[in-house]
This record gives sequence, structure tokens and C-alpha cells, in this order.
Amino acid sequence: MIEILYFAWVRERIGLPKERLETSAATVADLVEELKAREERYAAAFADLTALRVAVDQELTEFDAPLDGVREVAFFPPMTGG
Amino acid sequence: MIEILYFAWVRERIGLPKERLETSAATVADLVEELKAREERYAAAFADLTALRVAVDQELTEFDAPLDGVREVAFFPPMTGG
Amino acid sequence: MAVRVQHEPFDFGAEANAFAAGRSDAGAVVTFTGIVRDLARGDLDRMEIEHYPGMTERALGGIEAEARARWDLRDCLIIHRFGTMVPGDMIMMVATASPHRADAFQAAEFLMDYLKSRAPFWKKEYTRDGALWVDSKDADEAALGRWAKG
Amino acid sequence: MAVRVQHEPFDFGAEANAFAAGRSDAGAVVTFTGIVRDLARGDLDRMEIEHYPGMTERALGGIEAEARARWDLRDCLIIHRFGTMVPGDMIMMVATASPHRADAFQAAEFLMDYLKSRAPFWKKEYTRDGALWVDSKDADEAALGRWAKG
Repeated sequence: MIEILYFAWVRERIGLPKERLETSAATVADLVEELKAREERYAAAFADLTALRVAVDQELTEFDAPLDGVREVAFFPPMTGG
Repeated sequence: MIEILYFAWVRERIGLPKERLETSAATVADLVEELKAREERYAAAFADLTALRVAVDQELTEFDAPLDGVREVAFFPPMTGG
Repeated sequence: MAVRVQHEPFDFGAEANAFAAGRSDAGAVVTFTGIVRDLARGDLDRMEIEHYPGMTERALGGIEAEARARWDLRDCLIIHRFGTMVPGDMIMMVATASPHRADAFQAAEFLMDYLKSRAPFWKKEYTRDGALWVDSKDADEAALGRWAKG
Repeated sequence: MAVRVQHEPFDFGAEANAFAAGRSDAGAVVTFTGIVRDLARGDLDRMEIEHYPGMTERALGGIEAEARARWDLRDCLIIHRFGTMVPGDMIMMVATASPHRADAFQAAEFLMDYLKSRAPFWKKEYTRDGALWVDSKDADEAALGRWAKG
């Protein structure tokens, strides 16, 4: 089971802040394809990956990152702190 | 009459913070020569001009600055504010 | 050395004074404070800042550790709020203390550049006409480039 | 916009808060504070700062005007003390407010670099062994070079 978190407009577009998922996806990119295939709101949220960032177990990473042993994946737009 | 001010170790070496002087010196450098000729303490204070800075009417300037119309000349070491 | 992520307002002056008080080990203290700025057309009703609890503290802690590794810092403070704020409210502050003013300035700029683009905060602006997520700026991403190690 | 040259201590936190309070025109506030640092061998009894009344205010006012001409500043503050101070005492502060954080940082660094080498202050350190005028640093003079106009 992986916990998936969504923030900012990704959260709004998908309509929920987090969910738990049983997945056999090998990488973040595979997971994204699996989510996009589920429902239109996921397809809309993940339409342009260049507009998104991903963190795996709370560390920023790339979409080709492996999911082996991972507990938490988060998707969000570029950060705007400060 | 020109008012001459001394600060920091220049003041200590010459032994007074300011004095008024009637001078026909054309430039700051001429004034320095005039002062050095007066007494040993002036010669000591002005021995190394590279260690000194000069302000004419409260603006930093160079030793070749003219004294025509000037009211105030100040001599001091490099500044150490902040 | 401290990182605080909080909903409540903070007292910038009190934090700055506590940070700098009696610091005879470091002659230079730099602070940066981010304030909610009104929009050009003057109609910002409020700003809401969302964050990623857990990752935020990790990211800020990592950025602070990197700053301490790069510069001669005697102390370092990061405070960042989340939740609802109005124009004029203080969003965040950083403070650095060093024996050298160049170190204090550079470390504070480094903290800000990383915090802007690498700490998981997102701002949403509310006006009478609706709400918009603040876009990230290319300039903020570009600012990180100058800290790349040779 | 203000320049203050004074003998009395100032309250850094209160000044910083007053400077930043409700500033919805400028999202970025940077402060620098200079603190009397003890000597490496820990025996600084006190520091005395001498200045050139009249020229000091002119020089600081000129430096502040130059900073306002170069960067988009909504406000700017310089406070510098003279007289006797002990380790941990605050000597001076600058503060800058801008819509852009790079402007706020650069203007504050510019103010500090000019103030260090172009404002007529001189520091003398007193220890049990005697008193020494603080030497100007080549690095401080060199720091001015980066602000030269092309």
C-alpha cells in the first residue's frame, strides 16, 4: 500500500487530499499512468507533467524514480513559498 | 581662515581635535606640507599619506584637491564603520 | 538553530531581538521577512498558504543544514507560517548570524532562494473575482543556479 | 527613509517591527545589524566609536540616496551609534523594503559596503593591555568594487 498525497491545484482537480492505493507500478511515471487511466479528473490533473513536481517519501525526486519500498508519494505544482 | 579637523589616531598624534588656520596653501597637499613644517607631531601624523584620508567641506576627496573657497578640511585614517 | 512551521502569527521584532541579543560571537546578523503584498490593482482580500506537513520541516531542516555547511554561521532561524493571511501580514522570516557580514548575507539569500522553490508551500490569492494559485516564477528557479557547486 | 546617528542604544526589534509593520506595498524586508564582537582572545573590555558630526549625516544620506536610485526601494533606514559600547551591544542597523527580494538584499549589502568604508566612523578597542584603533580591511575596500557602474 502506498499513500498518495495531492496539494494545491492538483488536490483541487482530483478532489481529495490523499488516498491509499495498492499498486504494482514500478516507477512514479507508471503510477501516474495507472491513475490517469482511472478517471477523467486524474487525466486532467496529470495532463502536463512539466507543470508538476513529485516527492517520494517526502524528498523531491523525478518521475522516473522507483517505487520499491516507498510508503508515500506526493504530487503538486512548483512550490511558491517565502 | 580654514578650519582643520583631525580624527582617530591623527587627532591623538597631533594632540588636538581641530584648529583654525590662515593659509595660502593652494591644495590639500600644500597644506599638509605647511603643517608638517610646523612641528614634529604634525610630521609624524602626516608621515605616510597613503594611510590617511581627507575630506574637504565634508566630502571625501584627494590630496591634490584645491583649497580655494574651502571652509573645512578634515584628516583621518581609513574609516571603520558598520 | 531552529526551524518553525506554524499557523500562528509571529512577532518579527521580538524574534529578531531574541536572535541577536548579546551575540558577542557573531558581529553580523541578517534577517529577511516576507510580507503579504497587495495585488497591483489593490484588491487582494486574503492569501491562503497550504503546505505539506512533515516534508516541510524536513525540507527546511535540510536547507538550513546546507547553509550551515557552506558558511560560517553561529546561528540560523527559519519561521514560516501557513493558513490565512491578509495584506501586510508577515508570512515568514529567516535570520542568520556570522562573524562575517558576507557570510550572513549570502546564507540568508541562499535560505530564501531554496525556500522559495524547494520548500513545499503553495500560495493562493483570493480577490472579489475569485481565487488563483500563485504561479512559480522562472526567476526564482534561476536564482538557485548561482548556488550550484563548481 | 531615515538616517539616524545617535549616542543612545536603539531597540533593534522595535525598529525592525516598525519598519516592516503593515507594509503591503513591499513584500521583502531585509535588515542587517552590526554587533560589538569580542576579540578572539575574549578580552575586549569596550569599544569606542568616534565620528565626524555633520559629515556622518551627509555621507549616510548620500549612500541612502544612491541605494534608492539603484534599486526599487519603498523604504530604507540607517541607524548608527557612536560612543562607548561593550561586547554584545548593537552598533548599527540598516533596513530595506522592496517589492523584490533581490533588490532588498542587494540594497542592504550596498548600504553596508559603503557604510563600512565611506562613512566617517572609527573604532577603537580597549583591552586590559591597552587600546588599539581598528584597522580598515582590504576586503572591505574590495567589496566596494562590485558596485562600480559599468
